[in-house]
Amino acid sequence: MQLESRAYLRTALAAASCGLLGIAPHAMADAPEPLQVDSALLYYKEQDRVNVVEATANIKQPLGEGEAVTVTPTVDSITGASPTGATSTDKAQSFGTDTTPAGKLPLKHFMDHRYAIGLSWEQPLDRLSKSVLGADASVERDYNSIGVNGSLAQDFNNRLTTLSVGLAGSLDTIQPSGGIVPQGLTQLGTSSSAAASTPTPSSSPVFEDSLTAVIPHAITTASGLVIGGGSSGSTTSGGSGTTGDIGTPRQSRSKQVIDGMVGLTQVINRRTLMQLNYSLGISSGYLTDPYKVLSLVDGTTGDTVGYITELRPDTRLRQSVYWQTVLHLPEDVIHLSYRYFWDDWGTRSHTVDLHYHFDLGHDFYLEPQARYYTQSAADFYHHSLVSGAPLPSYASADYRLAEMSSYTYGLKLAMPLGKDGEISARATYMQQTGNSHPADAIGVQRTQDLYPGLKATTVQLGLSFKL
Amino acid sequence: MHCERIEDGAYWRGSFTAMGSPCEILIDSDDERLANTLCKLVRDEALRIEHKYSRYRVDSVLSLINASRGHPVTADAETAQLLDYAEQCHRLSDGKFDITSGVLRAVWRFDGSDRVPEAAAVAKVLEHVGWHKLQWRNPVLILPEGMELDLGGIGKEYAVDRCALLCSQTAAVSALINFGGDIYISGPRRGDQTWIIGIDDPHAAGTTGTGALQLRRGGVATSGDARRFLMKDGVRYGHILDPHSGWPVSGAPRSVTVVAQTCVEAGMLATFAMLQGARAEEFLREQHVVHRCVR
Amino acid sequence: MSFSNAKALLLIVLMCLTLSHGALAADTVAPSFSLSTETGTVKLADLKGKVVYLDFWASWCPPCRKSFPWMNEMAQRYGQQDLVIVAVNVDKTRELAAKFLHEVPADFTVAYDPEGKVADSYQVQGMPSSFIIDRSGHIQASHIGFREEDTAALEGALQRALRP
Amino acid sequence: MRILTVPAILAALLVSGCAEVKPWDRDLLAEKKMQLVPAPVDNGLDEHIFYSKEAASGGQGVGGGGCGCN
Repeated sequence: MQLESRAYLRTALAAASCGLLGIAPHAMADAPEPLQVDSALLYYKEQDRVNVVEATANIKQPLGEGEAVTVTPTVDSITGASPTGATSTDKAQSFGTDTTPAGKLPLKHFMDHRYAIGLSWEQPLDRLSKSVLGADASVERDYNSIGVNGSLAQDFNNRLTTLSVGLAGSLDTIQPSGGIVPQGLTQLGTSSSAAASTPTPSSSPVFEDSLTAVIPHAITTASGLVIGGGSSGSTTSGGSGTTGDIGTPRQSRSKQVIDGMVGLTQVINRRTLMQLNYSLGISSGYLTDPYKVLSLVDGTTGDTVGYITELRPDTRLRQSVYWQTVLHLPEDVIHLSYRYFWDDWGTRSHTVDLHYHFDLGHDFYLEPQARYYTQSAADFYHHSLVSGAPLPSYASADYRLAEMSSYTYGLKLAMPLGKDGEISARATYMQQTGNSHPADAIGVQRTQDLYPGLKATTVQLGLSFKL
Repeated sequence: MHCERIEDGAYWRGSFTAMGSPCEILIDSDDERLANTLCKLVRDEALRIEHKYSRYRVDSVLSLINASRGHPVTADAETAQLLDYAEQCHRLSDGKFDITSGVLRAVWRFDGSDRVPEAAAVAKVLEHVGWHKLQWRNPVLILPEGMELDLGGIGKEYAVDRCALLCSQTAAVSALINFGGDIYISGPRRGDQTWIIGIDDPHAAGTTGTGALQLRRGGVATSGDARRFLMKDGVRYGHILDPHSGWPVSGAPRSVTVVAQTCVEAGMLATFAMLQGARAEEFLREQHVVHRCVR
Repeated sequence: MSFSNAKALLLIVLMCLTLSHGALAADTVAPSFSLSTETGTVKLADLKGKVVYLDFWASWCPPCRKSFPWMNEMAQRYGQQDLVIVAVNVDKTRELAAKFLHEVPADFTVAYDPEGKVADSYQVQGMPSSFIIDRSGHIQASHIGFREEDTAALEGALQRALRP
Repeated sequence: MRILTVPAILAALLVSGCAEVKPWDRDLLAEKKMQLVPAPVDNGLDEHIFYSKEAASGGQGVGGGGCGCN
């Protein structure tokens, strides 16, 4: 007679017997540990721009003695419009089928779905140390990523000190929708590139459909001059272009990212824990955003006379020092962290994040959050370029590389669900502000807001339970 | 009902007979009035359960079910819970624990004689054995004609746990309830002392030979009874029957005693162990329970 | 990261390693104690001649939850052979211990040491920690943590200590 | 780089300041809300948003899904 697997039988029989008597079963030494699921649904909404709906879950199966496997599936769908990099000007601008009215920031509508899966295996090596090995993969319409990571944590000094080291690598491939990876720093719509140094593309960029890359194929400039539809280009109307010649494979680029970290966690006293991490990251390969451009403006009037594709360096060395402290007040707990980040693109940033955990008793808690972030501009950030002036070696108008600061305020309310579960609701508001009127603005640019900034709100529902 | 003070043990003892076994309740208290209340409470509950589920009483719920001749019967809440439990144990034991196997007693009488039944006779009775042959969708049970339910493996242990529950709801006092060897201890005695339980040695029926158990809490049950067996041509046939074959389980120990959180669970683990036959000891070790296995 | 800073960081960490020191060594006399229990007090002196499995636990310590069923089994298996299990709870309040004991019952003596005085006298290094004290009151073995794979060795040590 | 002397000093302070917290005094530290990352899922979602809206990223841990939202 083959009885059910031993551990399962004992637990099932104990549960059945207690069920018959209406009492709770006692914990058993070798009862199989339950599956732990922490899931969340996030709705992220920017003002006039991008909306993201993301569902994710950490599904952890303990294997006994501290060993566990965790699977993290994630699905998100991104819709809306994101800045093209071009600045607003006092005249209408048209990008393919999209026309941006005067004074408005040119945006490009798009939609995308991202499917990601993460796997991690945590294993104790001995009583005082454990290792975590993981792999992850994510797929989008125009971006795939696969990665591996590993970390080791060793306790010292009666477990008051923990030294951890971690390493992660990922290989990402970018396949811009539209099938073409644009040549950097190349003026749009003209067969001759403004910068003699960069080779002329064989044919002007041609685009797939309304979801195509932001690069227009025919522009009516402020002065009514039509640029585009160059000698070789076949202008397509209605934005339903063809992907170059039928059958040519979609162009793609790849980038490699390696991140390392050394961390020290120290118990300061019965109520205080501190952590200090130093991280180093090297990204290499295609780091440019294929969809972003810069406006070319007239040196005196500041009128937009054309657009040029952005180009970023193909390496980036990132470093950061991260410090966090957790302080247990009589009832509540404070989480405070500071991060200083710097890279060889010239960006310097400070981040302060504060969470105050109000313990309302019986596992109910309220957690307000306040985060302040500020960064300096990357060396090659330009809100726009002067037409005819010598081109820099790299240039990008991506607002995420500009000098800016952002405030985020959040509030989370959580309550217990059954014996081991939790249900929570969380909302945050983020506002980014930058230099709307830089000193080097020319002529009509002075009347424009060259850094419109960003306002975003999130609403998140969380559900944790044990199976 | 007889309730007396046991001076040397410093506890009160109530004793009565129910379910065909000697029953007793030991109460670790000096409060005579409380002892009497608990003794009466336990006796009433034991008799209630006996009247409700005894095969021998024509008006019992079990007899009504057994006489339903295939007509649907709606079970009350308590009976429904017991049937659910029996079904779960049937599944967990891969069909070896089956409360419809009671009818096999018609051909098997374990009186120490050598009257082992003919295979044909066993096969005939086997037609009325098999949980899968009845229909149980809580709360409605349809029992085909000729089949009978027998709560032998559950009834007494359930009564012990029920009585213990009623006692602990009435008074926070340590009590030991013993219905014919099925025992539940509600908690440590005063001064954090344990109750000591002797285990019958089947070889010498009635004397406590195989060492005692010291317990502060939990259920104890014994499966297997030295006095019920058949002996033919030098082969001993134990009284634990395999419902699939209708024959005694080969190589089963004479008796198995198990300690678990409740008496019902201890009894079922003991029964499962007996049904494992020769593998009984290995099964019990895997379950990480305290047990005594006597061959 | 310049070399000098890296060296400084590592030096500090290594310095920290030396701070830790072991629990009471074997064969030392077990420090005496008198602690309150649910129904009275337990004194090590009263347990002379018996083998004592002294365990320090807390409600907030996950491995402790796993050790109780095993200690129950040991109490029932070796109870008659003079094994006494004393589980010393170091929670700051009795409610926390009571909630734990409701879910994970103990078939052995539970004692309370909220200030950790006895834990300190035994120089407990981690939670849970256990000590096997032989019949003459000497510590025969000590163990930190509790894992399923430790139980065989622990039971072996108990049997050796129990051998008359 | 001079900038790194700050973390080195911080580390020194951090580690040398450690009062010997006895194992039985770690009840508060064992609480879920005292963990460095008490809500990993919330943390992951936040990291994803900030990674795609700011130049800086990471610092707290290593690894975890690449995303094209650069």
